[in-house]
Amino acid sequence: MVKTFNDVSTKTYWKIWSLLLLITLVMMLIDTAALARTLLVSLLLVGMLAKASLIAAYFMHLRFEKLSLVGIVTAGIFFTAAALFFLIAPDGVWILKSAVK
Amino acid sequence: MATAHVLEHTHTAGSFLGRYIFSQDHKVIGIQYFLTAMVMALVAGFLAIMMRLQLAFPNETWPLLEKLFPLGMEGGVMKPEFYLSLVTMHGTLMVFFVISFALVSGFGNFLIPLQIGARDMAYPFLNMLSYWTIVPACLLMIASFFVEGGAAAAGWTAYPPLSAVQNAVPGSGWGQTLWLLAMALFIVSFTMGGLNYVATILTHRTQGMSMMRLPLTIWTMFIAAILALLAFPALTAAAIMLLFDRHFGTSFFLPSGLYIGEQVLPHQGGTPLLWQHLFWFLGHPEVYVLLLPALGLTLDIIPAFTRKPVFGYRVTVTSLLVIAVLSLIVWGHHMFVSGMNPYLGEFFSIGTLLITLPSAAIGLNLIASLWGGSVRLTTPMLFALGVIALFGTGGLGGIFLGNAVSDVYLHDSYFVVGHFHFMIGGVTLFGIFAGTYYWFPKMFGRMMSERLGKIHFWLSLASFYGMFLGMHFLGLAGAPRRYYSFTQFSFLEPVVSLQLIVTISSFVFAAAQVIFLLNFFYSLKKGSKADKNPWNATTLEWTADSPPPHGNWNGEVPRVYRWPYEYSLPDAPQDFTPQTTPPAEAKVTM
Amino acid sequence: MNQHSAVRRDLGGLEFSREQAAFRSTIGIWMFLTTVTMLFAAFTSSYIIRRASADWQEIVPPPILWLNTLVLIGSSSSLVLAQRGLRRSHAVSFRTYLVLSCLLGIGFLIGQIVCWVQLSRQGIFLPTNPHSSFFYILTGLHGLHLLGGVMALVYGTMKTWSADSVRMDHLFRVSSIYWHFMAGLWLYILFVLFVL
Amino acid sequence: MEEAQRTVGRQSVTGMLLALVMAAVPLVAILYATHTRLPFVASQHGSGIDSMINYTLITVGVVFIVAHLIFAYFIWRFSRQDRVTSRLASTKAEWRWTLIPVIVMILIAEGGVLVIGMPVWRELYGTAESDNVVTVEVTAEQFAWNVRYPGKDGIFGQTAPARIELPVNPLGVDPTDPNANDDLYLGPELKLPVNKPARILLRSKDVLHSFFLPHQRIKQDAVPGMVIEVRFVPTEIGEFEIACTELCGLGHYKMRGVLTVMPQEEFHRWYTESTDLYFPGE
Ligand code: HEA
Ligand code: HEA
Ligand code: CUA
Ligand SMILES: [Cu+2]
Repeated sequence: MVKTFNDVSTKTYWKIWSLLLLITLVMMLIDTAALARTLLVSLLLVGMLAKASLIAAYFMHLRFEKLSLVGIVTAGIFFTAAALFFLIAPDGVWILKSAVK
Repeated sequence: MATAHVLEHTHTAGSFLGRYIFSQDHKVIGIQYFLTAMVMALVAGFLAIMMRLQLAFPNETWPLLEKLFPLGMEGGVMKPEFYLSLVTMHGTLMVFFVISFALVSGFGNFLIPLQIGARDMAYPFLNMLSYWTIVPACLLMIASFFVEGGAAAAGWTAYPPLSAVQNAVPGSGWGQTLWLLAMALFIVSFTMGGLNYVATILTHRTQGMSMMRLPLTIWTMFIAAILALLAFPALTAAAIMLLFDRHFGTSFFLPSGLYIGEQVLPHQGGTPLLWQHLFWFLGHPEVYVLLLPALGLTLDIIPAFTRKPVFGYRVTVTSLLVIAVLSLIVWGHHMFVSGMNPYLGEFFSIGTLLITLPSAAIGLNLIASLWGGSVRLTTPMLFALGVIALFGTGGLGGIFLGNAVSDVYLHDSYFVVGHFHFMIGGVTLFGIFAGTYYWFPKMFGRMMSERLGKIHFWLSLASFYGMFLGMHFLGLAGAPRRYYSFTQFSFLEPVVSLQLIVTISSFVFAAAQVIFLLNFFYSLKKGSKADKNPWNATTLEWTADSPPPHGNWNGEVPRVYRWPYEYSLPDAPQDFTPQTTPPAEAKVTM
Repeated sequence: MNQHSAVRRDLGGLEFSREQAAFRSTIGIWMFLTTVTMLFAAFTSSYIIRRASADWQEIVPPPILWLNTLVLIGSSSSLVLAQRGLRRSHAVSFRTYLVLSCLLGIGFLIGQIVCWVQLSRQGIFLPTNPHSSFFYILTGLHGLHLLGGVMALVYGTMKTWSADSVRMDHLFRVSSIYWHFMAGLWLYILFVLFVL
Repeated sequence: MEEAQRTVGRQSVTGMLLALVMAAVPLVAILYATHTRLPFVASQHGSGIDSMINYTLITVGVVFIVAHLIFAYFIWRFSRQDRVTSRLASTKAEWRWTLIPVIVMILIAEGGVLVIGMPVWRELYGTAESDNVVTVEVTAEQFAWNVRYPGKDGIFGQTAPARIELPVNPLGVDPTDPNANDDLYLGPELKLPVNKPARILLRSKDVLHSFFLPHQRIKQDAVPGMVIEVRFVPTEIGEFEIACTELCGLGHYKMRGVLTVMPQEEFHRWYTESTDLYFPGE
């Protein structure tokens, strides 16, 4: 049986919300801590992703949308955005390498 | 219920203003777009003719033109910067304000609800808004010719620093700012249109109209709209950054140490290549946004005049989707020699040439659609056949360019100009003509003159080859594009004589378009009355009156029982079986 | 008008039995959010390229940003509660949370302006360095998008006293998707600007 | 209907005509082709580029001709029948036919670039270092080329745009830099020894330009803020033209330079004895 919107109690929302808050706080903490940058970035990335999917899943109640439609739309956006990003990024390095010294 | 509400709204005919000017009826909006495109075509075509005059007769004076452009044509002699404004505005207007308007916005708005069995678009108000957003955009573009410094002159690609620094070229002042603003308006409007197309096609299909029963026109409009939604924001971002670079001192595209106008500019650390990436991330999908609907119209027109289904409906839909996906990851083929990372060059080259596989499959389907048919060479059919030929030629030219190695030599040469005129100026323009002759009866309730139409076709076809086939060979000989004249280099001497052929052909082509316009407006008034289905076609729009009333169908929206290409069905009463024919009357194949 | 009754239709294997208009507005907002996503994806890619240059300087995020973030998340959460009130036909909680959500949204915008003022007091302006350019442009664009959302919310709030519940439901579906997306987008922007 | 869709008799004339035109298109193209020559090749990788172009010309040319002939035949043949003779192929058959264009395109498009193209691309952009190169700096500006050699020490004097002063210091070279003393400056004239790798450091002072050597099959954009390396080996002695192929403003069409390729000894003599110093005063 599919869960519908109304089955989620207020409690769940508060839980999610506090989880989000926690993640934000942790991120702020990490930001100030002197961690190695790569570690930091990857930690924060994980945090972001967790947060984004929580928001997407609950607040935007994607969970209750028709999943395949959402899948197609997000996959499409993701593919395009990733294409743009990953095909431009190598040029950043290259431009730096060939920059006028 | 909200939709019912919308319906009542479009049904109220209202005053003249509400019916023809601020109408929310998709048919009226479609025709408004179409007529706007026509006006812009006249402007952009006129600019092209002026360019051709200069290229063929570099030393002549044109006192008449001086009257029109006293600054650009001082003393009747064209200034180099004015030539560049002509090129820029010709390209921009043609791509965005002629072909996009007529093909995507014009035919799209007119045909989508009619062919899927809807009473209107999903958001009629948004639709009207989208039209009224491009009106100021058109005015801004035209006005830019008359501001200080003249119209934008950095090419339709607007590469910075040329487009970012006021002193770099005269058109880089107000002209470029207006260009950017007009493009921003265009993008806003196109986004509204795209939203509308996607939502309409997904939610407003009539009963029985499954996705695999959609006419190919609708498929191509659908894919084009999604492509536009995905690709256009990149130019929005780029335009915002360029405006900030131009007016607020940021440095997104401007590196340090630029020495322009005898002074060092204060900018730091930006890179012009970024603009190229963003522009072509839009620019390349954009050409398919224009190409696909042209192919869609063609694929719908051909079966009506071969009296048989198109060849390979499923293959075509698949190929269209593959083209759409690939077109998002090949933009770098415009940048092979731009100083981009050479590894990216290899990637983009291989990716670009992958697009030729689905494209060639569509090419084969187009040709094979004739096989075994009873070909009837009416004017729309002639133009549709023209589309096939031009698509083949232009596409095969693309193979030279998609190959990074040959593109080193051919980049920014007239070979490129020839290639893209075949595609973006040939396939699409011929597609528009085919569509116009075919759907004119539905739009206006009258037939266009076949005789004038045929003259229009033959003159256009012949002069088209005269103009743009020759350009490929100019390019092979090395002639660079955006040159004001070809007299400064001795290796270009063999090229000068070819320019004359091109120019003369362009006069013939322009004359042919005058015939078209005469035909159009004459038939509007005097054409023979058309009945509902003059071509004996099967798709839904032919079950509505010509022209269709508000709400498209009196009474109920028809129900669909079959795919749109049911021609010459054995045992059927006629050689065409409309999509609305129930299974009881003729067997359903798809 | 059979066409507009709730019809089952096949759409690439999907079945849609929900009311057509609701589906239509959901599609519309998702398509719009697609373009918004691509807009910010383009900025992100530009950011990556631009970051590689030698003149890159980090600006320090004014602390008020974190407060604003909390306010925005609060607004988002409050909207969820409002929506739940709507579903349960609980008019009082619906209105209260809705108004709260609007207020927090406006609060966020004001907070952003305060943040800009603080930055400019420090002598950090739009063209000061590439990081500040991106900061102003991204927060500015986000703010503009959010302003649109606030206006929709306020409009919706005013309408709660007059419109019928079916229309309300639509309006809220759409504007809440948009609103939550803006909250998510804000976190993404923060991430790009100060973490990446 | 009867009016619009002509009887077979009359329309087969139109069909014949269109078929003829379509069959004639490749003829016209061939005619053009026989009258067009690429400028002759004068560099090593240039023949690689030419063989790429020729491969494509021939293979694509065959597709072009065959497709047009088939197309013409179809128009002619099927505009003469008024009954449909073959209606719908099976979906399977349609997919099978698709193999033909796909295979053809894999062979001529992908195959061409992977087999013939990529080695040439690597030759052009590979970074294989060789000692025996002539290094030249070419700086583009609106609307001229500036050619500078590092001189006997092999090191360029430092440049900075803030020091640009016309006409004495067009590149902004630092006069106090000892490496600058022997820098040679030729304005728009590029001199290179034959059969010796040239390494060109391409720069731009203002906007985008593109360094086009038609005979050497070199085309490379000059991007402000970047130094882009261009490598090639000139193989013919003589004078050649340099053109600009990226829109750079109103003088774009006349941004001309000259490349002189000379025998190695002659180049060497010029290089060591030249008086074309960047700072002639010293
Ligand atoms: C509608 C527009 C359109 C279309 C569809 C295409 C299609 C293609 N284009 Fe084109 N292109 C442009 C518009 C278009 N282009 C424009 C406007 C520019 C210039 C922009 C500027 O710089 O100003 C450009 C520039 C351009 C470049 C950059 C050149 C340069 O600046 O150096 C390249 C390089 O790869 C390229 C490649 C291709 C390829 C591989 C295809 C492929 O998709 C083609 C695939 C098609 C086929 C392979 C044909 C298959 C058909 C058959 C086989 C049937 C044959 C039948 C008969 C002959 C009857 N194009
Ligand atoms: C959509 C595309 C389109 C079309 C149709 C055309 C049409 C023509 N183009 Fe265009 N051209 C471009 C797109 C197009 N062009 C682009 C993108 C560039 C690059 C710009 C740049 O470098 O920045 C370019 C550049 C370009 C150049 C290169 C300039 C240079 O590099 O120096 C030349 C040179 O001859 C040229 C010539 C012509 C000619 C003679 C026509 C003739 O065909 C024109 C004749 C047409 C008419 C007289 C009007 C046509 C139609 C009607 C009146 C009917 C309208 C009806 C409806 C719309 C329903 N064009
Ligand atoms: Cu320099 Cu064009
Ligand atoms: Cu392209």
